Amino acid sequence: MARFLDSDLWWDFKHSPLVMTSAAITALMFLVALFAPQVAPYDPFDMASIDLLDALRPPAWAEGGSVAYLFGTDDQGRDVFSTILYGSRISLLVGFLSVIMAMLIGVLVGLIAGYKGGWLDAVLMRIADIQLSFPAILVALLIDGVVRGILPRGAHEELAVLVLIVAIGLSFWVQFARTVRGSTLVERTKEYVLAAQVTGLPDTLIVFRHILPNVMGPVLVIATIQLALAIIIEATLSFLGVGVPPTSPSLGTLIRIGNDYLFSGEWWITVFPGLALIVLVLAVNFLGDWLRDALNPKLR
Amino acid sequence: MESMASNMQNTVEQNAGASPSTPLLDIRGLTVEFPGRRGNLVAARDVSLALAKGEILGVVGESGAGKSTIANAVIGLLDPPGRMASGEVYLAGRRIDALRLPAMRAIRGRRIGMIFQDPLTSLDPLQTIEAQLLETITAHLGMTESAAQRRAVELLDAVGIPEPSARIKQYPHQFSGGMRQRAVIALSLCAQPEVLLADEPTTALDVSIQSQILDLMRQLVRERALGMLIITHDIGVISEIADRVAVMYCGAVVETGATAQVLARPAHAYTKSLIAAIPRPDRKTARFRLVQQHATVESTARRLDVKTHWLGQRRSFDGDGDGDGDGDSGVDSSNASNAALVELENLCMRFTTVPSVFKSRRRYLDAVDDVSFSIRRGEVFGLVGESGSGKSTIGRLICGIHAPHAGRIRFAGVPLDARGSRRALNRLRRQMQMVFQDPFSSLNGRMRVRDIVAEPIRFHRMAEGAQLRAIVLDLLDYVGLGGAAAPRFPHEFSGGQRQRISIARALATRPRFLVCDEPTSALDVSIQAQILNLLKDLQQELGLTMLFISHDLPVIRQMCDRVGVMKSGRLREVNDTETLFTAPRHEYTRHLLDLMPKLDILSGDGGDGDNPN
Amino acid sequence: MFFFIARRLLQAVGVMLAVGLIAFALFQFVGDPVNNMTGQDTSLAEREALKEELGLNDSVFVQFGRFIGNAARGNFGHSYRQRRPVDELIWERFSATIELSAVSALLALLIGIPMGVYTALKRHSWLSRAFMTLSLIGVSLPTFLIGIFLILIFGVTLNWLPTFGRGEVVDVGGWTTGLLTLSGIKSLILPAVTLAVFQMTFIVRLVRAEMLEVLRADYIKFAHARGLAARAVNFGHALKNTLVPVITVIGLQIGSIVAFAIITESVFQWPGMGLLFIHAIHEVDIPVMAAYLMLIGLLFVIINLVVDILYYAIDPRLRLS
Amino acid sequence: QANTFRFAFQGDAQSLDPHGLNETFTLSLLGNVYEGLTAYDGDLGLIPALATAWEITSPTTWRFNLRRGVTFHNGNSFNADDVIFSWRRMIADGSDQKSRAGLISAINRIDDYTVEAVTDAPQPTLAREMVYMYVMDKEWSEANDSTQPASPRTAGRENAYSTLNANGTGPFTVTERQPEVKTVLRRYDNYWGDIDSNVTEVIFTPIAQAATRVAALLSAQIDLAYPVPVQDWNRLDNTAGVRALTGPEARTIFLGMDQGRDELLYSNIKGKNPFKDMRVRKAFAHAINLDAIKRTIMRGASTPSGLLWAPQISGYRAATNTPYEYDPEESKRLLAAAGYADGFEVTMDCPNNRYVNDEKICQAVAGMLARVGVTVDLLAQPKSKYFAKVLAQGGYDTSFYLLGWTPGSIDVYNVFQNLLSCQNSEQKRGQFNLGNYCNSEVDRLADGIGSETDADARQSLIDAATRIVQREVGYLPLHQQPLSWGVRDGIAVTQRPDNVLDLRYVVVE
Ligand SMILES: Nc1ncnc2c1ncn2[C@@H]1O[C@H](COP(=O)(O)OP(=O)(O)OP(=O)(O)O)[C@@H](O)[C@H]1O
Ligand SMILES: Nc1ncnc2c1ncn2[C@@H]1O[C@H](COP(=O)(O)OP(=O)(O)OP(=O)(O)O)[C@@H](O)[C@H]1O
Ligand SMILES: [Mg+2]
Ligand SMILES: [Mg+2]
Repeated sequence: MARFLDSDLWWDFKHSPLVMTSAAITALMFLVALFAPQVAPYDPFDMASIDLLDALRPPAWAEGGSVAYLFGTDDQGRDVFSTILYGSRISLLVGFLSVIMAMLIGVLVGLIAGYKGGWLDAVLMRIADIQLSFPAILVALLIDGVVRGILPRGAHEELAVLVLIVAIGLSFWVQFARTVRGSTLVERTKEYVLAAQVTGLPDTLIVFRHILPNVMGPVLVIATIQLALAIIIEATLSFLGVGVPPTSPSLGTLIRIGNDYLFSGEWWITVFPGLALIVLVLAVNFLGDWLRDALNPKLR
Repeated sequence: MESMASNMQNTVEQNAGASPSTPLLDIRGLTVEFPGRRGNLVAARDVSLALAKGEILGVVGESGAGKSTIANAVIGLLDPPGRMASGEVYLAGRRIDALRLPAMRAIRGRRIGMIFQDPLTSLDPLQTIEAQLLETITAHLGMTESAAQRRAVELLDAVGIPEPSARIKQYPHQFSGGMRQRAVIALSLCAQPEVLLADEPTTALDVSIQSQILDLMRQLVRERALGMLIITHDIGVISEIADRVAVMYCGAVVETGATAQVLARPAHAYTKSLIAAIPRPDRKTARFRLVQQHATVESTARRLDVKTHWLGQRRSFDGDGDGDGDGDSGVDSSNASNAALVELENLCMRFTTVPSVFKSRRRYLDAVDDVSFSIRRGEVFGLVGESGSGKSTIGRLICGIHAPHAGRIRFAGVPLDARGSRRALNRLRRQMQMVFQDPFSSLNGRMRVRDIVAEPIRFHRMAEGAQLRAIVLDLLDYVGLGGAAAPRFPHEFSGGQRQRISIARALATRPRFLVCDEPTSALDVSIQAQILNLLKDLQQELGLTMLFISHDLPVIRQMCDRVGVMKSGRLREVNDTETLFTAPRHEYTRHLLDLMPKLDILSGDGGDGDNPN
Repeated sequence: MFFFIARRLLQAVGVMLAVGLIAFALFQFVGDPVNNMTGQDTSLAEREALKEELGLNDSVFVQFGRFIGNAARGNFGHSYRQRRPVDELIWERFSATIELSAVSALLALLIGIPMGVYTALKRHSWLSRAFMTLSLIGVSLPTFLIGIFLILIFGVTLNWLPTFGRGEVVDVGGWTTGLLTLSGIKSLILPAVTLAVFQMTFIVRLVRAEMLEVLRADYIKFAHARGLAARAVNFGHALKNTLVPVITVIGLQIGSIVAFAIITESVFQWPGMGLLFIHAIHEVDIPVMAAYLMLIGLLFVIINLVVDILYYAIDPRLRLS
Repeated sequence: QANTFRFAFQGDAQSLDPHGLNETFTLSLLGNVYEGLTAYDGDLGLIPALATAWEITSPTTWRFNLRRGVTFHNGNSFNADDVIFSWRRMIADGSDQKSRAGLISAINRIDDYTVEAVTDAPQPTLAREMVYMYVMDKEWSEANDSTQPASPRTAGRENAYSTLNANGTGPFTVTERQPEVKTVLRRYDNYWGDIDSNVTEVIFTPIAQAATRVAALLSAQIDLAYPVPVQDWNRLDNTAGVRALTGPEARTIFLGMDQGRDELLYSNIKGKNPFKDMRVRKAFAHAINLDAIKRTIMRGASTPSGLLWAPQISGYRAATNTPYEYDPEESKRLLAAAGYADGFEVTMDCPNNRYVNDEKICQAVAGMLARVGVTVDLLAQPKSKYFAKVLAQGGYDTSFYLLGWTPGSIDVYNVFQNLLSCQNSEQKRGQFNLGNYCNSEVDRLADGIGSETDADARQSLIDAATRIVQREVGYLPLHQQPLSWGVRDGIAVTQRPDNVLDLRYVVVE
């Protein structure tokens, strides 16, 4: 910890108000999403607490608004503020878990391919190439489509979040795999690895204890940037109607629903979730961007 | 990159008409700073240097002394955030450090040529040599296309590139390293500059190419009456080429003078220690002499009583039972001292350089080709040879990093191959260790020093808990680092200190055979001397057998009992060190010895110094 | 050169086979096609006959071989939903998507590369800071939101540009194009901009990052040391070297433009393959999904081949051996 | 001069085959190209089309005099053979018009321009059913290998000509057909009739996203869009050059419950079917606040209903139209009495692109039921998947669903036959009675309604049956949804209560 506080990274961080703001926003949105049930004034997933008669209230400060509903209510009488909190929760959940999944797969594949080399490397990297030719959104759509076909009718909706995580995760692993493989190829020939080999350490130990910590830097950068992308993709899929169902809406679903009210004057149904999405993604992107520059010694 | 041009406005045109006595290049009180978050780093402090027409001025000093910084400042290409804090630079009497960018551009290349260190990366890989030459020539000399073309070919010819008119159409990657360095020289000379700044122009090159390049530069300076500033940390290069020499230490010039005088009678303490630390190619010395003030680390080393300490305990590796069995201590004496510990028989190693599904399209490289020799117990066996001759590969084969393609390796009489049980192999493996060349990459930056040292012990279950901790601290003490190093991370240490950590790690398994693969080639001479001393002491104290790999003949001479000479994967000659140096048999050996800088002018007290301990 | 191209082609075939396998697996995973083809009153015997006729009783390998064989001839069977040959369906939509993607790609490249170069060269100017901030916002905005807001502003509020469809198209030798009519071009603007924004900001950032790396290279420093003009260094040396790594990524990026067109097409009701595909997903129309997949695969392979050849043309290091 | 009329709908006609799919929009678009023997005018009044006159010659025999001098778009002339051929085609495999055509047991050719339709039982509304029994050209169909209906649902192996080509007798011909992209119709110059429309070319584009559709209308790229979201009416009316065209639709939206199975397919209650308990159905009825749905989701534009048919439907009587009262306390009491004091879980199937705000209604219903303790899992899907699941071809795979119904014949018998009779696939009855609400008394009364020709007697049969269904809570009627079109000024259209856009009435200024 002391080492961290003393590091250039931390110094850099402290001297960039923009980055600190982004970090604060990200942290805030995370916390708020995490503690949505505690923070949100209402539970939008609890059908019993929603009253249709409260529907379409404008934001608190607008005419006809009520302080009970800060950002107004949607067509079902759900508090927009609460739905945003719960929606971010789902967006972040999907984003996080899918990136972690992609990271696990990618790092593992990258380490194996880079360390073992040979035909295994060739095969894994060809698979990665093929995967890379199918952009995330397409892979996610396809997996979603296939799952719709395989799962019994109705089950899909329940598993929607899981399907999204798997779909996005599966489409993201390549970035990690390629980067890790690249770094592993470099690390593998470094003498500390040779030293470990001379000591007689088994490969698994070398890979996980020695190489892995040394290739994690870029992985973290990618993870941040992918997180932002995953959140967008989840929103996009939900917008296209193949994401999470509207009864437990994510930010994307909220925007899709609100979209129907764009012309009728109930702008708050779509604008606030839209802003929340943009602010969240922007903050995460800012962090990732900064981290990438900060961790790249050549850019100093 | 042009930071310096902007922060100095006073373009004073003093000394307009340069008198014959004014130096060609005059650096006065130059101070360069790198502002960083931990304050200003002063890379050059009040440096004054003068260079005359037709003169070669050598700048020496250890790594980080500020040598490159000076050259970069002269030409106005300090890396950001570097800036000239004070000082003036005059070219033929005219001040140039405050020039605006366009004026500076007119000087760069045209009046001051610059050669950067690495010939492999100084050329744009996407353009032909011709294109790069032509654009420089036309930019400065305003020649017609065809005239410039002619000149370009002439230049290549002048720097000794064969068939220049054909070669000029080629891309950099089609040139060898030496040819690329020549092309870089041609590029820096193509606009006929008056001053040439050469920043370590030969470090990446082979000894034989190095001597050719140095010859070339000397010849060019004489012919064209250039003034040349050559930066290096290689005293050998200086002694061969420089008329005068400036010694830098910590950003300041500590001594200037004629080469012969500085090398033979160094005045400043740093220069003295530097010169004392240079391995003597001409005779063998017991230890390197270290000037006290620059060798503080050495004195902190705690001598352990290896007879009683864990490190020396139970060091019996012979016999059939488990290696840790009998409590026989110290140097193993059971066998005759001239019995072989390591034997290589017809060892071959072939790498696939171009993999392909089709056998016919695959390309191979025989890195080690039918090599046989043996290393006796307790002896230091040296392996020399030019870069790429297969030295490291042999070391790695013995340590099991590569599996040989053919031939066999015997260790203490036991063949090392996959046929043996894993356990048995492991036991043998524990008895050998390796110290690597690059102290920066040979330690895992994410592990604390104590874990790095403890890992082999822990893995082989040789000790644990409190005992392990004590052993690690002892080892660190023993290599002269002290226990305070234990909880720190490698990046907090200097190159020499890191190499000590590497050695401690290698000792951790109580090996009896140590492969040292160019353990000091990345270090400055003074630190090199410390490490070599340490290795020598350890070897004697622990009775280690050593394979010492280097391409540096003087170092080999100081370290080894016997030497093998390698060239292109083959072993050309094996002999006692003294015999080899005094009466080489193989022609290639003779060639190598010829290229070795003579350093005859070195001060006399660099010889058999008294041991500080 | 010959070997180079031949090897690439071989790889391309390999990739297509792999993609084919995935497409084929779709059919295997997603239920019995017979169920999708017959009504509920089709008798068991009829189903069996149909199965036999479709070759569904053959071994998986035979079926895969047949699938690949058919696919190679552009035959992907019939859409479960529209009851028409898939190749016909896709072909109808092909030109719409390709024109949209091509224009977007061009926009993204023509704006993105210069902006990237500028921000790398003038790293600290306020304009490049502005560009970088904009580009960050660009990558953070979901495409569909951009589309919606463009429609609101330029379609509904200002009423300048059409908000849906492709406008008038003309048929030029079997290829329908909207580029030759005024309404076609006007219709193209909003979707193309929407689609280009993300890619453009991506390219800006990519070019900038690579250029910064290159600007730090020794040969750039050496070029400065030779006293070359700034323009010669920045464009003659730095930019060209920047493009080498950038080309691959841009190639991949162009491939993904076609995929991202799905979103744009559904926001703007653009009658392209993406719209077809998203409908197919909604309705689990496997033949269309499979064909689209293969098509994207093919597109990728072609783009890659072009990129490789470009690479070959730009980078002399590859020409050896 | 050339008058082009552009309009957009949320989906496309699924096929150009007139017998392939019995779906309102498909039939409505094709109604401009194909014609039946009879037709509706703008107020759903029955008028002659390909038949000039008809009479009931015996309770089970209808005689139709066919129009002379009518030519199909390809020039072939129309006669009795085409009528018989088309009817045969409608009862063939793959036809989705079987329930209409199946009412007829034979059509006899009297002469070239006279046919006689024979039914098994008296069918007083047969002439109305004829509206959507479109007539195809026998020769054209035979020449193009299209004698069998090509149904998009039973996706086939080869391309059927009739799905992409049309040859009717209607006022418009299809000149360009790009499924899901664009369909262009052109005025048929040799049309037999005299129509209001001055439109020479019609360009139809499906636009799926409501916002895009409305934007297209607002920015004057199209002349008519439907449906427009009810919440956008204000916006349309306040925008110069466009207006919202609204009115009550003859479609009733209702909820149905599976009362047939002994155990619900999608519920946590095992071993019994809560919906078989009348108290549970009643509890549901009292839990739903129709006024709230009307006010918020439908923006006041729906007509809450206690009946499964709308006022426009013949057989409607206002006195019987009493919606269930909103009384959540009563609802909870009933549930407790039925043994579900803690409620239960059930999955609700819902289309999300078929009816006005369909998914939102379902969500609201789910919310209201949640307040009395019933947990509803909502499964909202696009209509094609939804129908494939809940309709007969999906095996009535549902426990609780939302459906909308407009009797094609604009007669209440159609409702009895399809929704209120026990399921009986042989007699083609109760085919859309997805929850199999079944009461033999209602069935008997329905038979009477079908055959009784005296209006008063028939009405009392209807009332009697209505009372039974209402008492037993066989269905949960919600409302009649509004017609919601957006039209540019200068376009005169007639908005038919069955949400059909009949191009015959479109006049461009
Ligand atoms: N861009 C930079 N930013 C910060 N500090 C720098 C930079 N470049 C050089 N320095 C510092 O300036 C000092 C002098 O560096 P310089 O490169 O001149 O040394 P040198 O004598 O050429 O060493 P070497 O023999 O390793 O090339 C070093 O301490 C170095 O860390
Ligand atoms: N893993 C490998 N794969 C392919 N070629 C290799 C590999 N390791 C070494 N080589 C090649 O084998 C040859 C001998 O290499 P080696 O490292 O043993 O030389 P060296 O004598 O130690 O040279 P140096 O003094 O530069 O360290 C070189 O040409 C090298 O390129
Ligand atoms: Mg240097
Ligand atoms: Mg080596």
